[in-house]
Amino acid sequence: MAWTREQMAERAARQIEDGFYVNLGIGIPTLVANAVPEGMTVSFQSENGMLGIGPFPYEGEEDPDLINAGKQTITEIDSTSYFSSADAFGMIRGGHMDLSILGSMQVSETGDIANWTVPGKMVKGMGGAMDLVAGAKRVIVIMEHTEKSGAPKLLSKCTLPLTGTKVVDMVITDLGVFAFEKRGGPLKLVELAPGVTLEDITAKTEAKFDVAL
Amino acid sequence: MAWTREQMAERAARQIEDGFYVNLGIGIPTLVANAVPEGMTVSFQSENGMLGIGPFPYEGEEDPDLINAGKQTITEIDSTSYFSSADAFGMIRGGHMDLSILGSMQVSETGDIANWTVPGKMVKGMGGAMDLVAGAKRVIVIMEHTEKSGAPKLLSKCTLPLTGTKVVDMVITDLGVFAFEKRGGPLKLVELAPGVTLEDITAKTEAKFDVAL
Amino acid sequence: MRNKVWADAESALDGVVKDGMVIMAGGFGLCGIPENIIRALLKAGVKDLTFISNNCGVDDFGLGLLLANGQVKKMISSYVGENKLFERLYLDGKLELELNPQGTLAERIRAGGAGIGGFYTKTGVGTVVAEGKPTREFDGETYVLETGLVADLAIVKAWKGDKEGNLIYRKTARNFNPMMATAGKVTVAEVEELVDVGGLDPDQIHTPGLFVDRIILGHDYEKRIEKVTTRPKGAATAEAR
Amino acid sequence: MRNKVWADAESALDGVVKDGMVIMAGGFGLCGIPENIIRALLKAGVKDLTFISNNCGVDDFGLGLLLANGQVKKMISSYVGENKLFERLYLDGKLELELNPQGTLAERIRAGGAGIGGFYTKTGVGTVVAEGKPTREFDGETYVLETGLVADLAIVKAWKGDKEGNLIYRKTARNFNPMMATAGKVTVAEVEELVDVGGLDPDQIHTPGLFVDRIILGHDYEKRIEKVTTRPKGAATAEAR
Repeated sequence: MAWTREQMAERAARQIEDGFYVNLGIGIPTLVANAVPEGMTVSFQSENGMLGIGPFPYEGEEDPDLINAGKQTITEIDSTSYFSSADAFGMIRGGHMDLSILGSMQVSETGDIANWTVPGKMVKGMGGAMDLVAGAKRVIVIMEHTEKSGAPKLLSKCTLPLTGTKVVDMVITDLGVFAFEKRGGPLKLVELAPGVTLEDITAKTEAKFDVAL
Repeated sequence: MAWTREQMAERAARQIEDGFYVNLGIGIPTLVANAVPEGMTVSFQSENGMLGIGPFPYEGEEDPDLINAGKQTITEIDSTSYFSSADAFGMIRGGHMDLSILGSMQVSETGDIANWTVPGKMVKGMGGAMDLVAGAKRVIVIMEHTEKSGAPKLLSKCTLPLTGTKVVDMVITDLGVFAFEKRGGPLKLVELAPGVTLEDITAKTEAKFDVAL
Repeated sequence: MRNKVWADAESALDGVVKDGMVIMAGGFGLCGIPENIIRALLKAGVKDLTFISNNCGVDDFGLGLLLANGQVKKMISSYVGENKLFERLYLDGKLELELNPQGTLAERIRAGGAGIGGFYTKTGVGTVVAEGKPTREFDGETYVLETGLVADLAIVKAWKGDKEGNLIYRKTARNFNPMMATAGKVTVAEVEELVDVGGLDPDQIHTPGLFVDRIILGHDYEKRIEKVTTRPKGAATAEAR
Repeated sequence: MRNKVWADAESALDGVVKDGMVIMAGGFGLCGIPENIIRALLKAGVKDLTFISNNCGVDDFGLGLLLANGQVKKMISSYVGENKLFERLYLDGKLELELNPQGTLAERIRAGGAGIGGFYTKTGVGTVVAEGKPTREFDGETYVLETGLVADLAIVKAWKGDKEGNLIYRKTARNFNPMMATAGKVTVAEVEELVDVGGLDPDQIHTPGLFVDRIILGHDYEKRIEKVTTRPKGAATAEAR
């Protein structure tokens, strides 16, 4: 029984430590904010220029001058600070973010990540993804284990244009959790979703991995 | 009859245009602020992190958090803004200062300047001088025409360690005014102090110069 | 006497804009964009413009208006995915596009304004972004060289400004505006509130007036929101993003 | 729960300082220096320190106190001309000195904090500062490569701070403090006023709390002035500098 989106987000939230500064990508990673254990102080950054993100505003209280990197309306909290996008990426590039959690299309067994474009389809742009994977102290990817077609997304080598090389520390899919012993590999399977067998996950994974359940 | 320090400063002030942003070095350049013609809006920058410098404070009203680059107590004015030293030098290096007026020990006929150290004597450091000569749109030097020994300071080539190369636009001494047609030369004598003859100034100048009085 | 205040965006652009120029435009998505100046550019009708801007607005707002009017030749951006017209023009070969990582774009603009010719970043190493660019090792890690960016004109939006051009931004509407203000050969700013010199706290000015050549009091701000996300009154206060 | 507030400078340095470490110290001259933390370093007695600081205080104040106490091995500065003891130690070969142009020093620190491995500047080209360093042409002009600087510890002084470590500086006491706060592996801040989280305007924070690991409320500030320059009451209001 594979994990739901919420369960994947909860599993990622368990990697967050008290006091962490964290940047969350769009999609499933957004759900991680709701899964942070009570009693922890965790600050979320938005790379357009904000640290300390609050909940969505109440209906009718949206402020057009207050949006996150996904362009959604948000609110500020007591600890919030605002700064320029240059300063926001100085924070990211300078290694001051404890953790970046992103979605992805592909991850390789050496920790390469491809999550910004599919050639032949429209080029939307990489936004801040390349900066985040190059700069954050730890990078966790949350993604479905396979394409809708069933094609694996954890590959020996990414086939899509890369976002960064040897940057991923952990991959959480609906089927299990993989960790890189150190940046660049080797890749290890460290946890299976309930009801998922080693045979299941091996059949759906192209990347070579050690088993350390 | 050579110019006094105040007259040199006044001559330099005539190079300032309405609306200019100006950085003044210590020594004679400081006097330029008092010589700006009435009715002009001129803003002075201090490279420690301030734009819009007011007069010295009244006795007893000194603020230790408010000093200029010469570490003197000053005051703010209505248009003042404060910023970090990195931002202050971003302004300078980025070519946003219309004019930098500095003292110097030597200037060469190609516009090199040496004004920060004398080998064998104590090394004090260059402070912001190298940034200012490299970054300001125009660089004016105010200095005595010769050493106390009578040795010329306008030279064919500087003998002291350089602050910058091909950066000086104008040199104002107690004997006259020299301008560089463009950065790097040629050097032209454009004005004599009252009572100073071409023969006088030629005898006291090692640098080759054209005469354009 | 120095005078930087102009009556409106149209007059502030007078003598400044021309065909083929490179313009930096502040804003992230539709947040903190210079709405008045964009309208004036539309009216001025200048063509073959290159815009350096993180995004390109949406189909019917922001820089999307200039795109629809055929005034844009090239975009230097990090993300242009909110705009269907953009997609069509690009696929038809009618629009050039240079994509930069968002942090690299922000830093290139800062570098341009601060007289930094180029800088080394780890962002993009090993990707298409680094292709053809020099690399260098620092402390055993590979960095790629990116160059500073400047523009013929920078158009920025602030919250408050004074008549000297000192600017204060509000919340995340700050974004790219402060760096762009430093990197335009000419910088034109629009503000929601224009005060006399002395009306702003000198410790709290985000952009010193030196960077601003012309300033106008904007009007009729629409401040359109791209994605309204809310919670019902009385809902739990879970973090959102 | 994250707790960054420490009782005093001595306890805030506990477990953080050791012999031979590299420390960035904020301040310009004696303006905006972390007086309390400097006193605590004196008490801690750690030796062979390398300081990255624009100046080295004066003989009996600021970093000069640590110099007099034999704790300083090396200075990376732009100007050290206010200090006779410095001169004697340097000439006796008991002190190493690396001089940087002031703007290059400020930018190297910013680069270190912002993950920029190196940057190209025109400052110092053709001078002793550029000797042995790579150069590169941008738009026909020569630039020299300077590298980013980081430190084991950054000690900074702000005016107001909150318990999350958000900082606001006052007037020209800001100087090098904001960049240094970003470039220390550990950053300890002291403030004149410490408020609860929520007590500072989020738009007006100069240093986001993320950069500050430990914060203390300072006391007994002397705030010595190096050069008191005044005009008599009733004097003309000529510009000064």
